[in-house]
Amino acid sequence: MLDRLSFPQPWLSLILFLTWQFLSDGISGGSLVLGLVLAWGIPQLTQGFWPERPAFMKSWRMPAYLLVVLWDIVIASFSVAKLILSPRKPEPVFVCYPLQLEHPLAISILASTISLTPGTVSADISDDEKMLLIHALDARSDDEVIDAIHTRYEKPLMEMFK
Amino acid sequence: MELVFALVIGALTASGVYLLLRARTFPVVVGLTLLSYGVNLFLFASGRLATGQQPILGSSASYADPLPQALVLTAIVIGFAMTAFVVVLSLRNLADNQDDHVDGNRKQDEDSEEAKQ
Amino acid sequence: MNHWLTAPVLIPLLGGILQTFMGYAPIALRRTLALATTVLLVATSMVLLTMADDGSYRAYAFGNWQPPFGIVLVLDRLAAFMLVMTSVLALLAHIFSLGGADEGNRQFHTLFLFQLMGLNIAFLTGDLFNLFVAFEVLLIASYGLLMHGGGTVRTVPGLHYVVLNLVGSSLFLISVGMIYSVTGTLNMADLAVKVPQVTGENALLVKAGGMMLLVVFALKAAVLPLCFWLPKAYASATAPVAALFAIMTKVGIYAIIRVYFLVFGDDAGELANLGMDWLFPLALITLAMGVMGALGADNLKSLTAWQVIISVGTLLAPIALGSAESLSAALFYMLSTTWIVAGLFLVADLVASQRGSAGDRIITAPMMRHRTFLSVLFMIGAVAAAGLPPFSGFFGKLLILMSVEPGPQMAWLWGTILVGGFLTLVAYSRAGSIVFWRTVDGHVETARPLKGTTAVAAGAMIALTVVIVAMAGPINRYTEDTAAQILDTSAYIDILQTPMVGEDD
Amino acid sequence: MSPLAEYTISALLIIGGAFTLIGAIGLARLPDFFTRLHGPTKATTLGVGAVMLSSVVYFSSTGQGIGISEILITVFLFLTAPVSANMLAKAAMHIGVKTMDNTRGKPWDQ
Amino acid sequence: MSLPLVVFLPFLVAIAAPLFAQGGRTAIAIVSSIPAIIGLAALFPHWETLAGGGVVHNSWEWLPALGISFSFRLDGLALLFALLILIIGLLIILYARYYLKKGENIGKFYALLLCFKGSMLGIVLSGNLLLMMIFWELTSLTSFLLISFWTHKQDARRGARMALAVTGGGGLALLAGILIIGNIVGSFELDAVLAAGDLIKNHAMYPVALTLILLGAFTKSAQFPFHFWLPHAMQAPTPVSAYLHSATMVKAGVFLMARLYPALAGTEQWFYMVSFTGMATLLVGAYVAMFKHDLKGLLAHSTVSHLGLITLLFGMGTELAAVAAVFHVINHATFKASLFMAAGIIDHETGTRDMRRINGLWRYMPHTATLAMVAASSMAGVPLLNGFLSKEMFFAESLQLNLPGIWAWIPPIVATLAGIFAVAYSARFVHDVFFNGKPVNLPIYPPHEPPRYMKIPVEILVFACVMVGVFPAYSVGPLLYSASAATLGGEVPDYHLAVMHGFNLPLMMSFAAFIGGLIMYSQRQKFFDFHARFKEVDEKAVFEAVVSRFVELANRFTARIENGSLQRYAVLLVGSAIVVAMVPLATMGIFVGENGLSPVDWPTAIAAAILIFCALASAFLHRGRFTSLMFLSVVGLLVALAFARFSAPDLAMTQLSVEVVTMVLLMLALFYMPSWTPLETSGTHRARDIVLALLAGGGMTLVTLAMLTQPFTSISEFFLENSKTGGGGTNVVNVILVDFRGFDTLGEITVLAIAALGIYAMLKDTALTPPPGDGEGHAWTRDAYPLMLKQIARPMLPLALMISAYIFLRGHNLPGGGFIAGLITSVALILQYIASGMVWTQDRIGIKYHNVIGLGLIFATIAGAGSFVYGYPFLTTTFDYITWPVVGKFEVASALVFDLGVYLAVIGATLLALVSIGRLSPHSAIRSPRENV
Amino acid sequence: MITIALYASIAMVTLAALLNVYRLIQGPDAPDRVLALDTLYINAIALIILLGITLGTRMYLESALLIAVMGFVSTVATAKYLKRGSVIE
Repeated sequence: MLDRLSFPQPWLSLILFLTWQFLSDGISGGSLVLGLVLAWGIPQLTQGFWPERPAFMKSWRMPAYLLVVLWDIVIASFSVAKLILSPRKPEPVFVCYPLQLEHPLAISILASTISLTPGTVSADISDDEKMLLIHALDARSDDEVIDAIHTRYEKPLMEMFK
Repeated sequence: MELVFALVIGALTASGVYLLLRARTFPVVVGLTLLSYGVNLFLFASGRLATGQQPILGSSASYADPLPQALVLTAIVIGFAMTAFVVVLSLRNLADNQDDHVDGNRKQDEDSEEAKQ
Repeated sequence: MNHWLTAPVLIPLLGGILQTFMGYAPIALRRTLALATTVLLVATSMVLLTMADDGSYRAYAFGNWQPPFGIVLVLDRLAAFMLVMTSVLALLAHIFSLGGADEGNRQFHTLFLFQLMGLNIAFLTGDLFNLFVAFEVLLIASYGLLMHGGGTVRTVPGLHYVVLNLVGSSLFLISVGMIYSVTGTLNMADLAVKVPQVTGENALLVKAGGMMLLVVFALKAAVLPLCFWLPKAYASATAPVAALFAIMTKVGIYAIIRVYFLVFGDDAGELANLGMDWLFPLALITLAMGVMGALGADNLKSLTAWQVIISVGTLLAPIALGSAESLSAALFYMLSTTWIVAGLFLVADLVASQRGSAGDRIITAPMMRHRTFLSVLFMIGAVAAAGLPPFSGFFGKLLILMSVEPGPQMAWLWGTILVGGFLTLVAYSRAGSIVFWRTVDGHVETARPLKGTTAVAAGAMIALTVVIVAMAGPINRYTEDTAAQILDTSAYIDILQTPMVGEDD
Repeated sequence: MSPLAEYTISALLIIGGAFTLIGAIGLARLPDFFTRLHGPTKATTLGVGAVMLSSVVYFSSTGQGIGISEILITVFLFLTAPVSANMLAKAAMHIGVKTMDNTRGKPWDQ
Repeated sequence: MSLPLVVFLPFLVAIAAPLFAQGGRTAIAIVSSIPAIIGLAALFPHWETLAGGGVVHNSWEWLPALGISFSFRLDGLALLFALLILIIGLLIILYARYYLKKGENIGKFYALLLCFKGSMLGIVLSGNLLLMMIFWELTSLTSFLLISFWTHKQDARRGARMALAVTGGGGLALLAGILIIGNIVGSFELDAVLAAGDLIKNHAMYPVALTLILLGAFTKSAQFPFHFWLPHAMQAPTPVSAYLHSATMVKAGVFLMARLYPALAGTEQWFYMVSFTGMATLLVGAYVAMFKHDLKGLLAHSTVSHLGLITLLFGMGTELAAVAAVFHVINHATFKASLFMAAGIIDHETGTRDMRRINGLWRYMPHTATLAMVAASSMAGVPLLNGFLSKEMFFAESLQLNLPGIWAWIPPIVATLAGIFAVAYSARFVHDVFFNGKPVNLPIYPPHEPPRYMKIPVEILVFACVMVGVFPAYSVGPLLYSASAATLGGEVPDYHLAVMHGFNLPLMMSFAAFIGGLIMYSQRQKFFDFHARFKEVDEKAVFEAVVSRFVELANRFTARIENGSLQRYAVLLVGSAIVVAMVPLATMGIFVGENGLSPVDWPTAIAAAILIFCALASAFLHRGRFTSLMFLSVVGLLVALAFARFSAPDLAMTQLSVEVVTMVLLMLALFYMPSWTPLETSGTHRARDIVLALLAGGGMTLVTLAMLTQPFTSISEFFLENSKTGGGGTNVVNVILVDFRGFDTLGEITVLAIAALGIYAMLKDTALTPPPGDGEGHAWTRDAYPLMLKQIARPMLPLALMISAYIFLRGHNLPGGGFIAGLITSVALILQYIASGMVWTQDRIGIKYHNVIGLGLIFATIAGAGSFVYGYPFLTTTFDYITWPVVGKFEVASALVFDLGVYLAVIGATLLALVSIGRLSPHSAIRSPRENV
Repeated sequence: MITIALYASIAMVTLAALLNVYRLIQGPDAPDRVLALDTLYINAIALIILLGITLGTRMYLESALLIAVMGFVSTVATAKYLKRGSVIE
């Protein structure tokens, strides 16, 4: 299994290497060497667990997407907080969201994003991976939710996973 | 604080003992787990309570007693092994007796005894 | 430092690890290696015995840490005695298991060796918490061994055994906590130094802990009212396992001797002779209960299992009295009864294999094939177990009877042991005459021919009782020395001054 | 410690505590399972994130280095909270927990 | 060393004898006679010494601690008995040669007979009481086997067990008695004991010892009320009966009384106990013998009666009586052995022993009849035969007793009465069997004389009867004298052995007995009718019933106590712990130590309140299992927090990881189990359990409170000081685990490994059917591996591996270590199993967990054993700081290798355990050819 | 000031934990309880971090990290148990 001196998942290796530098207090020769070893070894060990390699075609778009999501999380939290604290009863709705994304990882990322952002939780993904069931805490209509998600999250993701 | 801690241990022990005396395997397992929590806390407490004095040299001015901590760590691991075993044993009991009573399938026994007479 | 002391621990450990790797190796190879391990163990324990017989304490400090800080193994006469007793028994039980009892799953030898490792640690350790760990090692292995062999009969007894022992483990930890919380130490020698100085409320704490520890040991030793898990569990275990289990109760007794004579001995101040006044009557009641059970037993294995309880009672009564003579007598009897009981378990299994569906139940069945051989073995075992001459049980009991000082205790002890012996004799003669003599016409279809290995192992196990008689003089001399050594706690305490490697230079 | 750091830390602590509490209030108060699901996934996650951040600032300002562990914790939380929510929602739909009366749409059959 | 030879030779030959069984009956009989012949030859040279009142000793040390030595001692008494045993034994061997049929297991028979003979010789020749005791019990055992020789006969088995129970049990009493004697005297050597008669008799324990010893003697020699075993021992082959009941087994009891006569006799207790027992036995045996239709039954009861007579004589306590007793031992042995053999011949030739059928044999076997009639006459006490002589002496002695008033009449009357019965049953034996019409319905008809040689033993014995009867002084005089001297301890009274002592009262009594007996016999039908009114008690049935009743009682008692209820056992265990701890704790009460209580901080108190609440909730809501589990989970979490709160980061982490794995484990198990616990314990039981629980909890609270507030010092200072310098790490807990107390850790991972292997083994062939849906009736979903979970779980694996590497590496200096790291890795892998299933994950892991476990243990062991090379003890760690280019300075510690072992063992064990359970699931189609697990 | 904020924060988180426990008891359904437990895990993370800040030590951060990982696995396993029965199959 450890027959290749390669990095089967360079992105993962990079992430691991960087994280290791943070984990070990301060960058030193030792942490660099160890980080390298881990960045090489762990993907070698775990590559079997990634049967289809994620097709990060445009990975540089990721940070921007993450920032958007982060901002939305903050906003989401405030809005949910408001709702929780207000005496008004929420008007929840189950929304069936038609997926255009195809890659399972992309779908998962989208679903996660939905869960973390304003008033929506992705409750289920259909067996054929074409539909997403979303529970919105307080929404006026289905379409509003679908549109918002599509424009804000699914499109960037689609671009990334082309 | 000591009283609070003592009450916690007492509650864990009491609950553990009560569950231990139930007639089905599952509560007994849960009881054993609770009991072992209580016991671990107790053993831990035998080194007395200390706040912010983790026995990592250099991280604090004085240190909590490290020995009970090491003992408890060993006890936790051993307790885990034992719990795992007893859980599996209760599964085996279920498989063999079609019942999760701690004494096996009591009804069956009675039937066979009647048959004997 | 004498590395021999680690041999009884490391040999089975390495053997067990080897077996873990060899799950799919040919069974012949695994058997050979496993047996080699056990043989080696017998050899080393003999070496240790000769070593220990000079009467000195040898300490082995793991990690080269001065006791009481590190864990020490301590070899003295008592430990060596237990080692030899165990390894000889284990060897024969192991040989017996090669007759087919080790088949069924691939873990038998692994568990067997690990169990020996646990036992040996328990006998050698000089640290209270390490004793707990040793108990756990030998218990968990025994749980696995008990469940070995498939079928549904052992599940419920196994469950009871496991659950009760888990509670016992919890109690052990609580006791350790109580004792540590006052004395601040875990090393037994150090405890022997510190416990006598404990006073006031602290003494009460240690006392409560010590008493609970006694409950734990009594559970392992199967003293009434904590003995009821034993008969069914032992009777349902496969024969070599049951034979090995003959040691298990002795571990409890060993622990009582070790801890209570050393830490709570005569010199322990406020805590002197803790719990011994409880132990004596309980031991006698245990004996009586065992006799009742033996009389009512409906198969040979449970008869033997109750014999285990009888011997526990017989052993603990003199131990509770605590004189050098009674200790020595108890040790002598322990050797004898352990081996005999193990042998009886093996014989019961052979009998069961010859009688088809009747098994070892005490009922009429067609005549078995190897009746003469088996009945002779059973007879010898029964005579020895009931404590009749000319076999070792008689001498053990005789020593015990003679070791008591005149007084009410003597009356109780003599009465119980003698009447108990008489009733045991009745039980054995009834069982034996029904099983071996009361036959009906017909043939047992499923009788397997006796295998050489099993026959030899069972025969040798039973024959040990004759060996004990033949060597009664030296053995008795050894147990007397052992008792003297146990009672001289100050020598044990000296292990705290054992020099570490590199200190002298 | 600079006053700025002190203010930041205090603010973050308060925010963190407040959001955690609000999440819990939501969990306690909201009428059905699916609405309650929103509390922890958002408010609590953010609350813990804020506490985490304060910890980062605190330890870096006391000169004990940048704590990457906190970041790692946050990453983990953000990674896992949606999955937990998803799994729980699936479980709830499977069991068929009651939804509040004014819920539009229907959960799927499991 | 001739005495041990005499004793042990039979045993040696017994081992060899079965080998000659192939050679036929003659061969084995010849071989079996060797020990007796050699024995006689070996004893003969000592006669000179003994006749002069001397004693022969042969001894060497055996078990000085027990006071047992191989000490053999020959004096007149021993010689007398040894001769009886050897000579009659020889005759029996010859007799048995013809008695046993061809197909029988003659090897076993002769071997047992020889063992028995050796044991008997051992009893009489032992010079040490404990040694004698050993042989004593050996006779019980060997006789047990001899009586049950025909094991297929139920009566034989029962008779044998009864004999063993009574004589073996009596033996134990005897043992106790002997031990007391030994205690009083300070030695078990016979010489010392015999010399210490006064010391013994004046000792406070004398009555106890006497009672116990007599119990042994009485059971062995079948004294009333222990006589019942003897007639049933008749189920043995006749040679055995002849041997056991004439010269040996039963005589052992008599021998004991004779042997210890100087040490014990002569007191009031002795007199009353022995003589009254003897008297009762004498009468009862004689009475019953009269009414037995079984030939051997009659003889057996007559044996009982004669033993009573001998006992009575010993009990009288006069010296002359003792002489008479010894004399009667000889006489009884000769005539009874010959009678038994004759009975055996009759049985052999007619096929029955029922005297109602055997009649008129005179016509068929006159030779045998003559012999039997002479012997029977001796038994009846007919003059000119040896039985008459000793009986006369007995009658004479019965008149000499100094009993007050009317009591003085009792012994002579009893004696005469017994004489009447003796004459009657002897007459019956003779008349019924040999005359009295024709045989009725014999199984073998017509009977004829037995083989020539079968009669020789009888002839010899009958000849002896006559010789002694006519020439007592010349035939047995010297032997009797020497034996009596030995019995009495030197002083022999004047006595005169003669056929006639003139017309005196004893002769009158004999005469009366003779006439009375004949009358009684002629009127026997009336007596039979009278006797028939009483229901015959079958002692065997009674014994059997008593034993079965006892067994049943024991069984019921055991079943009641050991009722197979874990709840009962657990209550006992917990209860015991509470009871023993209660005593000191009650003294202590609520105690707050010197350190006092520290202030409470509210968040901790609230957390504690939650913990307490959840613990109680999980107990009281335990019937809903899932809910209970949730509360348990909270408790686990809060315990971890408590560890963190009170300065134990390592523990917090360990507790957390273990808790999660436990939770998964419990859930795995719960899948197969009912989701609700039925309410089946009764209210009182629950109340009892609650009380116990509260006591346990309360006790623990008290202890904890006292403990936490008491000051203490511990050995831990050492660890804190040496952790860095000696162990090379700043995380003291970790250094303790891998260094100071590394051996504990080795044991701990072994436990883990064993548990996993045991679990694996236990589940190998277990089949469980899971419920089709959950407790509320929802069927399980089809969706086994949700997409999101799958997708998120996969990137978590490398991340988790890195974290575990981090935790592992820092463990020596900061919280962490191999154990926690191992659990993190395990949990990460478990997540893969949960998310993607067994097959998928297993295919990707591709290593056997067994090997991981083994590897872990190997690493730990090797790390420990490395120090051997340098001569340091096991588990001595070493560490050093190394500077490499680029890497810089870093620490290398052997403890890290040890920790790596821990890491691997934990992973292997945890996963093996969980996967073994997971494999039970019907969905997991993991049946790949090379099994990974 | 930090001290006050710290106490306030701890108080709020503790209160939150209490509310979670309320939900845990109240139910009404199993998923509610699991959700409450999951939230409790997250609260525990916060509590440990706060403890670390109070004590001024980073020794406990890894415990928090562990809760994040372990709590998730526990929740997932429980949820899977609820809907699928067998956790590992």
